[in-house]
Amino acid sequence: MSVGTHAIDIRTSPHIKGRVTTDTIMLNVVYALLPVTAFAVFVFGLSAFLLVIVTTGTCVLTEHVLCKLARKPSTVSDYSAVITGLLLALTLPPGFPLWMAIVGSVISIGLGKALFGGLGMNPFNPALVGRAFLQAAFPVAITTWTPAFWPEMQIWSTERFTSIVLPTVSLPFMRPESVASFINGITIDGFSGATPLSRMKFDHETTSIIDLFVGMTAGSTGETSSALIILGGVYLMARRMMNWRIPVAILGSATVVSGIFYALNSEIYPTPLFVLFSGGLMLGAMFMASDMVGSPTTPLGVWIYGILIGSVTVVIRLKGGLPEGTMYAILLGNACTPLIDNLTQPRIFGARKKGERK
Amino acid sequence: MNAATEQTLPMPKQTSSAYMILVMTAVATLCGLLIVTVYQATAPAIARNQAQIIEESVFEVLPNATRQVAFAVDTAAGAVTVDAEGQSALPKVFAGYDDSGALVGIAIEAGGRGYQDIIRILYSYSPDCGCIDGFKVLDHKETPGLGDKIITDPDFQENFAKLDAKLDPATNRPVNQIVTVKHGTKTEPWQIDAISGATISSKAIGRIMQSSTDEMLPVITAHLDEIRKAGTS
Amino acid sequence: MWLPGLNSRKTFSHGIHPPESKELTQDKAIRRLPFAPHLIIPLSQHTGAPAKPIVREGQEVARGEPIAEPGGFVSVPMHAPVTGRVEKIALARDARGGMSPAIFIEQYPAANQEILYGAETDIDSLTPEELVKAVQATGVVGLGGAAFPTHVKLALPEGKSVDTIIVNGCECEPFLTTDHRVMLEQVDSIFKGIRIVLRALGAKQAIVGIETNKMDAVETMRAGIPKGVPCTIEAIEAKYPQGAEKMLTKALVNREVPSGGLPIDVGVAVFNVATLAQIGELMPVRQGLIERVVTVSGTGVHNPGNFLMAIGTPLRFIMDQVGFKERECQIILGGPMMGTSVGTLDLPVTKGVTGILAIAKDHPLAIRNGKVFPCIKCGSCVEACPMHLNPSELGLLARKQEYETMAERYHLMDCFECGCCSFVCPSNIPLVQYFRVSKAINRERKVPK
Amino acid sequence: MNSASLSFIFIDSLLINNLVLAVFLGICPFLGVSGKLETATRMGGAVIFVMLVSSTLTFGINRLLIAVDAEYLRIIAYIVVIASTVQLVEMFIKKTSPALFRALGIYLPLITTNCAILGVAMFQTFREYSFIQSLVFSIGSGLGFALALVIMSGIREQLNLADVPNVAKGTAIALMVAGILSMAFMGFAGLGSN
Amino acid sequence: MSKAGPSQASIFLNGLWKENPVFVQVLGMCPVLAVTNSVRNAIAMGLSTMFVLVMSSTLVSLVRNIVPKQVRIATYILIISTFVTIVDYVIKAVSIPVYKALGPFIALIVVNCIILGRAEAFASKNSVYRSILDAFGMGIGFSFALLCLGAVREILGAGTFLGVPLFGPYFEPWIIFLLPSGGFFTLGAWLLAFSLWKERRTRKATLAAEHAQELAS
Repeated sequence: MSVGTHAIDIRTSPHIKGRVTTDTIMLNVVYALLPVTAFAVFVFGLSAFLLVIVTTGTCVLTEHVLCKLARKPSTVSDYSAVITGLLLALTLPPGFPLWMAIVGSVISIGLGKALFGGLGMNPFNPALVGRAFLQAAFPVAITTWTPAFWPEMQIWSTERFTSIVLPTVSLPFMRPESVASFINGITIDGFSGATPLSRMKFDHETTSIIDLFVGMTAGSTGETSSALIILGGVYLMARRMMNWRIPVAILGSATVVSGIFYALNSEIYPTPLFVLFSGGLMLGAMFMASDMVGSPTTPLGVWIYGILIGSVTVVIRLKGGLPEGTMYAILLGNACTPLIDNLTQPRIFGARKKGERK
Repeated sequence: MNAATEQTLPMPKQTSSAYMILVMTAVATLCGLLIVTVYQATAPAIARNQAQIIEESVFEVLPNATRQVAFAVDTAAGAVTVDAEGQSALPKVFAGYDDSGALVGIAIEAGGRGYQDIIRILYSYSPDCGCIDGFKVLDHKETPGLGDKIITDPDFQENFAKLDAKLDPATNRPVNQIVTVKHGTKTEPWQIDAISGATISSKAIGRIMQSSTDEMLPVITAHLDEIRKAGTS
Repeated sequence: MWLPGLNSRKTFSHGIHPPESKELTQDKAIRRLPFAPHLIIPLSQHTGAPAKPIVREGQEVARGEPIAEPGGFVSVPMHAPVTGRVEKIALARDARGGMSPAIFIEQYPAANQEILYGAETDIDSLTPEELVKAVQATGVVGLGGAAFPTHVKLALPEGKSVDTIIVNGCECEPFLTTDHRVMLEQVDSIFKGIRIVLRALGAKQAIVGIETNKMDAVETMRAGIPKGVPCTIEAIEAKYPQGAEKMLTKALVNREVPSGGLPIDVGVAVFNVATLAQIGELMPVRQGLIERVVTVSGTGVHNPGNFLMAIGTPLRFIMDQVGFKERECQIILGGPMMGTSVGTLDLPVTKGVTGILAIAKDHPLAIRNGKVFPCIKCGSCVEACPMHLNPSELGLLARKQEYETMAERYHLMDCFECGCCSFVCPSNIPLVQYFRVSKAINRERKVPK
Repeated sequence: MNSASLSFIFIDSLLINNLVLAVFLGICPFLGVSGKLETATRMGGAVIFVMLVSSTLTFGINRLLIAVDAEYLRIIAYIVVIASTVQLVEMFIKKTSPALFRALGIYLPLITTNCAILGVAMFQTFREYSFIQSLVFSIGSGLGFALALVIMSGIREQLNLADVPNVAKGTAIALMVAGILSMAFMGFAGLGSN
Repeated sequence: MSKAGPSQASIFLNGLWKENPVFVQVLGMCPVLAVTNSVRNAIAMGLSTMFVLVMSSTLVSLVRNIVPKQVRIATYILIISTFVTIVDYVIKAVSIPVYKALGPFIALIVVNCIILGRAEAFASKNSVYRSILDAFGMGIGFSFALLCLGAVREILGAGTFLGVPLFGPYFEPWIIFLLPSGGFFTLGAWLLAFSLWKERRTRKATLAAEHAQELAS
């Protein structure tokens, strides 16, 4: 819009601008994710580290290549691809085959974002599109969990940093067993650390809230430690780079709905605290549902969106066939965002109230 | 249909309604003729196919049987009647007999909710050992590669080689409820060892079997003599 | 967030808190700037019809002498700001980048610049109609920046009435401190002005709204309320755009000016403090408006301050006086949020100029030719827009040239270009600029019908 | 005979096996009428209504055909019933409620070629639902169709403002969105099974 | 119709490629998506549709001069549903598993817009021979599209083609392609590929035209 050609610059008002820019927001989200990522590498070892590197790298590379193919300037520098890559890694199980992670990253960026026109245009959270694709495509691999601090909760053992969980290195387009067929004497079946949610769902075993809060459990790479996720979320909220209403609405409604279930039958249903701190709810609420692009822009709409996600998550967890529903709930929330936005357009200043005549 | 389409079309004067009715009748007659012909021509093949499918399944779960008879089980009235024509709307069981006419086992059809949709199964019950000794999934929509392991997983099939379903002679109810347990934790003969990673579908099978045995077995056991007799007649 | 009960300070909802940058000048008392050797008095310094010159080229004029008469009802006369000679009546560059007619006056350096025009009047003896005429004769317009002829506001349209006068002492734009200084230094004139306006409109009370970042002004004004003037001073939250008529009305009397309407539709008239100070000062002596207080500030000047200067003083002269750093700068007439950026220093100060800002390119808030990112629908603009519009959606629509949808479904025409959305937008999207263009296109499209 | 519970049939047809997103019925109107939210809402309403009426009628027709042993006429009978239902519904609404007619009118003829209507009739016959079950099934399916249609139209309205690459514009991007929606609905699988 | 109509070959090829009912006209989406999770089902559906298409086109063309305008559509629907019923029974007689896999979608051939569309747009105005040619073209085009989808979905989704394993025992199938969402994605991807190919061709053509123009000038 600037038409400045003189020594003195001219443009139209306003002439000053807030200092927060999109790339700084994105960069700060990356910062907020770092503690979670670091903890994940500490808990799950080398496999988790490789997973993070591979997804992030692939996402950035895909974004760059697709921009070039579309003959547009590369948008890698806005860090949004980095976030997508990180989030994707954090939602996958540690020890997930790397080739599948690459597939997921390409889907995330290609299908989830570039196809809609890039940053800001995607109706769905790209990382979750990739995640959902992988969940549907490779249901076995994505539900094969590695126990925390393997082997067997030895926190200070270095084994996990020097060796790799086998599925990680399965041959491209092949099942993890393929590796065993090439290297004699290796068996795969060693790990089957069930997540707190699947233990709850299928065996009605609860996990201690402390373990859940700190992250001493099996689960997706980055979802285990609620404490660090909350830390990252609070950092973003404090810097006003996240709409605090979304996590509050999601976690609040999840607490209320699971509280109702718990009150109805405390034998079958877990406590609201368990629901809050287990699985991907915390990570989803803080970092994925609150993704600005896929969430409503209106203040009222944001509450509706959050409550929708929170309650659908709990209903899927407690009444559905799957142990976890956060991903589906958020995708559903994303899908409903345009409708919510449409229905909750704010009443403009000075608009006549209903029934009021001029 | 006539009425339906005429509404939307303008009525030019030149065509008389008699002519239109004539044409429609002619076309309809032609169509009716075609359909009836095809129906007649294919009816035997279809009946054969359908019978074959049931028979094949029954013989699959009762490998020693050479002959089968269908029964309709009325659980409410506690009655079992021969239903060779398949006319009854009641749940069906198929008794299998060997060449000598001795009862080999009873194949029972059951169904219930799986992960994605209804799962329909056929399992065989051996009254002699009071156990389930055969199992086949007839119809399902479980996730390929995951839930459909209930068909492909040999370890899971192994559960049904001899699954305890004894009835308490006093109450005529199953002594132990069939139940699916976590993979690798099966300790009792009435437990089904779940497939690792496909717990949802495994549990569904357990639930279907449990409710079916609960309902059907007491009635069947009560009428075992009639069923045995049908084999020799 | 505004929570009723928790936050008792009066305000409106939404809006932004840009860094105020007022510390540069707020403590500097008003100083008179020397008269420039050459002055340019544009004939259209106000909203409405341009004034008509009543002097010839070469004619000598005395300070305060009328040199142009109103071109209609919505128009005001011009007065000679200095004693000197009319050089020419010709086209001069204006702030919008075009050319418009102006009277060029050469100052007599030897003259003592005394104001010889005017007459003492007992204002209380005038009827409201006479007051309107008298106010028009002073040439006073809205000095807060709008430059809307004040007397028009005093002439009540048929069927409307005003019960409350709102006096705008907010000065919510960053950098500007003229109103602040006026409130500290010209309390008596302000109250004189308030009395005149109250009488002209027959209003029952006046409320002065002053932002909390000027508590000294609140104190001074409170202490200065003369007996018999039904006036209260309210401290209201320092927030941009608190000084917008509609926002201020909402904050002080909790009335919402209807969409497309004026404050008078809810029985309110809004006047800027500086305007009232001028009315209070000029009316009793029946003189014309020839000078005003202007904040000269910004990181591009050596000696920022608040200066009383003759209308028509060229910017170049002012910059010489305060010391222009000659760095790469942006020169803004008015505040940084809604002011006009100018490309030349050969422009005069007009009646509506509240400030002259030179913002150096390296100022942390200056707009760099930064990258424009796509809208990430963060909703910051929605939470900033004081009119409760949805700038995000409007911006997306503007990109796709859906101008009619913008106006029909998203109330484009209610946007008053306060700039909040552009200010907060992290993606650097020039939203206000989009809207300005869209409005213009919609107006053009409507004309042929 | 089918013993499925009514709540299961409802949840199943509405969410788990959503008519459009899992069973692929009514794809044409789903892609064709989902451009605008308002149109989609009205189309959804019209479909729910017609589905309910036609499903009731076809249930009766099927009973009749079975009684007279003429099941081979089922397809012909169903399509005739549906076509006339739509016509009758149109006339009926026109007479009784001009407002409703204005809202639904132009969508009614389109519904004749909506395979969802015939599909629901065929499915309820296939699964041997009872009358009440058929009723619940048709309501669930209709709502499911409307839900998918309305969500889809919301997204597509938003996509009009996005920079979708030219090659993907139109049907291709709509199919991709439908695919993602279909993935999202997979989360409902097994709902209410425990 | 006019005697100087399109040549027979072009009538046939039209449906196969240029006016492909699925990729170009985007018609009959429901069966295209629903029954293409295996090549076998895709072929069965393609053949069934083609049979109904050819037979009904033939009959429609035969009676085109007898049937009055007012009952045209009604007659066509009658004819089409007759042949659909026939297909229904024939498939049931041939193979119950195929019948179960296609399920109600056999009946839904009735409302496949391609069939009524061709009957109305072509067969009702053309000679029997030309109508058959057209129907075959469209039918093969439709089957081809189904096969395209079925092949991708079965190869990726199960690692097999017509049930024959392709990649050895360790292949990890992409199960999503057997699921509904995979159907949407595959069709979307095919459409995308088609329009990419078209775009490239038009770009080449315009480049060539510009080049020719430059040479000429």
